Amino acid sequence: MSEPFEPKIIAFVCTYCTYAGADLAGTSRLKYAPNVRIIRLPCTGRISPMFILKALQKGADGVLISGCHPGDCHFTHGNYHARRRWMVFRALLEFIGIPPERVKYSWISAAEGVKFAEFINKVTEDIRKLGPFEQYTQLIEETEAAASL
Amino acid sequence: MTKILFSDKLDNCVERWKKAGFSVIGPVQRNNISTYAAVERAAELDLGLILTERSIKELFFPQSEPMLQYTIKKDSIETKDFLPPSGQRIIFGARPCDASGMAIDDPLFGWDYKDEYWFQRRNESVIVTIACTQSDDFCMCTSLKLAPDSTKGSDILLRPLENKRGWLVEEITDRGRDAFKAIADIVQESADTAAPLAVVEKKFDLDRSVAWLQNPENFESRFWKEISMRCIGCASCTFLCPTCHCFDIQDEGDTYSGMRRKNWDSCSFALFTMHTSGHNPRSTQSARWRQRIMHKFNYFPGKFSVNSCSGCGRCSRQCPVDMGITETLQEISKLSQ
Amino acid sequence: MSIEEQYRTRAKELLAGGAVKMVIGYGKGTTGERRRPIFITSPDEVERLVLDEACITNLSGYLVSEGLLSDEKRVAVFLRPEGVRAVNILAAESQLDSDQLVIFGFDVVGNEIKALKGIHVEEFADVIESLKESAPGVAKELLLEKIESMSPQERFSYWQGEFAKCIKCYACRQACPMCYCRRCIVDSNQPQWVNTSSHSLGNFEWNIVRAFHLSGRCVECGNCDRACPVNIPLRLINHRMAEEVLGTFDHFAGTSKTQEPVLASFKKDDSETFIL
Amino acid sequence: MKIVARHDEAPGVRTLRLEFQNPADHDSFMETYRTGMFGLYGVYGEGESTFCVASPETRKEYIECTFRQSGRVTSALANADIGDLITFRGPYGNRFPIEEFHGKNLLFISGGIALPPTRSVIWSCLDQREKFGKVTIVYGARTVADLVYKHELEEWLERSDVELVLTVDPGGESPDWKHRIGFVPTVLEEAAPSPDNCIAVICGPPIMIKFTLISLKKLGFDEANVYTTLENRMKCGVGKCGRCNVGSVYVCKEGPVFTAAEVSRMPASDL
Repeated sequence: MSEPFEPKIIAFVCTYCTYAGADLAGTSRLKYAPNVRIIRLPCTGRISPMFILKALQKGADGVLISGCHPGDCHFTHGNYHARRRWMVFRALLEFIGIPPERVKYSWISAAEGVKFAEFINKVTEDIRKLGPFEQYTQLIEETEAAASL
Repeated sequence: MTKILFSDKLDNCVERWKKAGFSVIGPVQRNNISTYAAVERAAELDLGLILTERSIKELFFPQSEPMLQYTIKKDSIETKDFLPPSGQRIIFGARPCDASGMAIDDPLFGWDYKDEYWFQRRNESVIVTIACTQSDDFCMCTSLKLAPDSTKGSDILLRPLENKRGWLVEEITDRGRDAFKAIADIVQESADTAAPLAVVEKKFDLDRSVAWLQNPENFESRFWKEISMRCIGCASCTFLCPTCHCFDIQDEGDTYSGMRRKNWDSCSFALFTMHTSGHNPRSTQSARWRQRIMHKFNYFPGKFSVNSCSGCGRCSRQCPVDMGITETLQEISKLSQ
Repeated sequence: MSIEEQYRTRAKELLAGGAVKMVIGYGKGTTGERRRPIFITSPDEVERLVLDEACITNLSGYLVSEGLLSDEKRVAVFLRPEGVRAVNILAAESQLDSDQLVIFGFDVVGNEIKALKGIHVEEFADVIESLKESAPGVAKELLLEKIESMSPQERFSYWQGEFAKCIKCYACRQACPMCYCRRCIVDSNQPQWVNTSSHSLGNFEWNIVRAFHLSGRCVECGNCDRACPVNIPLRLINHRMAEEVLGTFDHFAGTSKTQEPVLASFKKDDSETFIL
Repeated sequence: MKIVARHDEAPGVRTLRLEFQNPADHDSFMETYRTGMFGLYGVYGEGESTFCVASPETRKEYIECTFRQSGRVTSALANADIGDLITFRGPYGNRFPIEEFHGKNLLFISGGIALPPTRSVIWSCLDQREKFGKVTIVYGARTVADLVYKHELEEWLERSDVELVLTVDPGGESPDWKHRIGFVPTVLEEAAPSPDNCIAVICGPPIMIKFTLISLKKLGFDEANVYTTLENRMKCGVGKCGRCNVGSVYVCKEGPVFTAAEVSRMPASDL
């Protein structure tokens, strides 16, 4: 019997809103899926698409990105820049064949502990349904394989 | 009467070789590129190509070779060495330029430290070469004192028949002879004659060019700047070249586990020679192109008595800006007149 | 007088009068169909210039060669509309001063060579504007349509197969006028974001990264696609991304030398339908 | 290899003392190692870097390397702690022909982070001091802080059988700096050591080597009596990876130690 699939999800969040939101979820004793590893960054503007690629490279089944609502950025417009970048990067990933369900974006403020918990639960459930990201895992495994010829 | 291998029997040969424990590799068209790859049936082979776009080199020296895997434990480091997969293989349908390219690199991988990756693959491969009956504007084997039917590096040389029904078999090495024992009853005696070889025009005077390169004064010639002005500094010439052998050693992984790999590298990259201090001995593209030409026709023959070029012409054929060894040596031939 | 003749005469005048120090144009190549970039510095050499429908390489990348424009002298260059767009982007990204350029504009329509009027980038604004307007209507390549109709898994497999051929020669990067970084992201190793090895994963990552860095900047000159020695259809990715920025942000790369780079600017009401 | 000790020499410059884990490796290394040879030091996951072995052939208990933290590998090496394991390949390359120096005066000239290779020769000679004539060391760095092996410099200053000339580049001196101020070639010319029966060993950045060679020529040194080591970027160390060559000379196999006469036969623009 194989163990049930538990997705490994990496979340890149901004420290001012979503991380505080996660804190609120915690202090409000809301339960949410333990599959997510949170990486805190100063701002969503700091979240380079490289991070998403790195997460996938290291075997993540899904990636979450979250920050302040538009207009609420601590640095006034970091999230506006991020939004454009995600828009483009998302289209690229989709065109390359990375299912959009695997990389999710959201706005979660410091007051939205409930939304945070729900978001995590939903995404975890979605990815659990999708199963492991086998196509990418194959690529990763190949890097540790012996030469074929 | 001579030994003939008829092409309609090729499938039997492939089957026989596979039964004898060989894997069969040959030129194929896959995914919109012509390359050498393992095949199951003769029909997969594309023997009508003048030359595959990718060279035979990657069968002996892959673009990324795993060397070792490490796992870092609390008090120790475990490593696992990688070697190429073992097993005899027949490379059927190589071109003479590709086959000689492999022979050219043997002394390099063999001097001082003997490169296991290279020699294991070399020792387990039988190269069955087919002489060329067609060529294109970029072929230049004759300029390198080789020919469309050179046997250098080949274990068997096949000459296409005039009637196109097969090939005349010339056994070159014992290894080739052994491999052909498995198909001894398929090879027939016949009076068919070989088709005329491709006519490859001589494009430059090699001796004169080499003499020019050997003259230390010409190292600083303005020629290098002029000829390489349009070079964009990519590595497509070096990576497709059957004899270019430069590599990099890279670690990939983290503080727990990972791989150490040997990857192709190229003298056309600025970072190739860059010191940590920022000083770069070959800081301009012209210095890098000079290094490539000098290495192939001056330094390499100085050490191993053979030019590091087999005249396949891939460098010129695919160059995005229409440069290449042919043009450079042609110009040098002119300069030294 | 043919356009080729006109341009040779103009090049001769410019060089003889010292108005430009160099003309970057096309010359004969190894074979009849090939043209190669040439660099003319003396008025006696202008006869080597060739201009015909085989002149397709975008030469604007040479303008950012180290030291070329640093002496503030002027350089003349043969450019198709894509080349002019590339120069606009380079100017917008402060890589060159477009006032130092004298443009020999031309376009290839079918098998015909057409001269484009103008010397400075600004004078080509109308040509570029009309390109932008016609862009959404341009018929899609069959292969692109095929890819778009695939499922994500199929698309992944398709691109994985294509990228598996990559040998990391970086011809795409080197041939691209937009890839001017002194140190490319793959050459930066602290941290090493993208694997330098040319295994499937490394190839996959490299091609994604390059496509992303060209999003909203690519002018679709086709240099990378032609340069690729292993025939990866890079044009498709770049076209898809150009389509995306045009559709989403109404951004057509390289319309003027003051155009804001699409990923370095924003509007408060940018679309965000995908954000939960 | 295991790091048994480490020492900070200057800002960003660190010395590691290394011991082989396997005694057989130790023995075979010591058997082949001669002053001047180099090795490839590495950290798994980061890669390998080439530098000289900074300890002399006369000391057989351990090896030392000194490096400036500047890239990926050197940063990882700098972060490694005592007891950590690092990888090592070597020794590779050729050596300083120290027996040929017997009975001669020695002049060592070095700049900045290039003292480690010189130091290996210096100790090889000082450990058998009686075999050599006068020993002069000219060493300079950009600033006082950048001088490496400060404790050894002090030892050499105190020794009566060694003449040490220290200098820092103009502007790099500290208020209490008692030694010279000026670039190495200039200071060398002022010190004017006699070329008679003298071997010179120089090591430094390419630009320093270039001007020091000119100064030595002025002082009357014969190129055949001047030794230097070329430290090019290397990956394999065994003559295959194709990057370290200067002209037709493969530095990893035919070097890294060359006489100035050999260097002058190499194409200058490839150095």
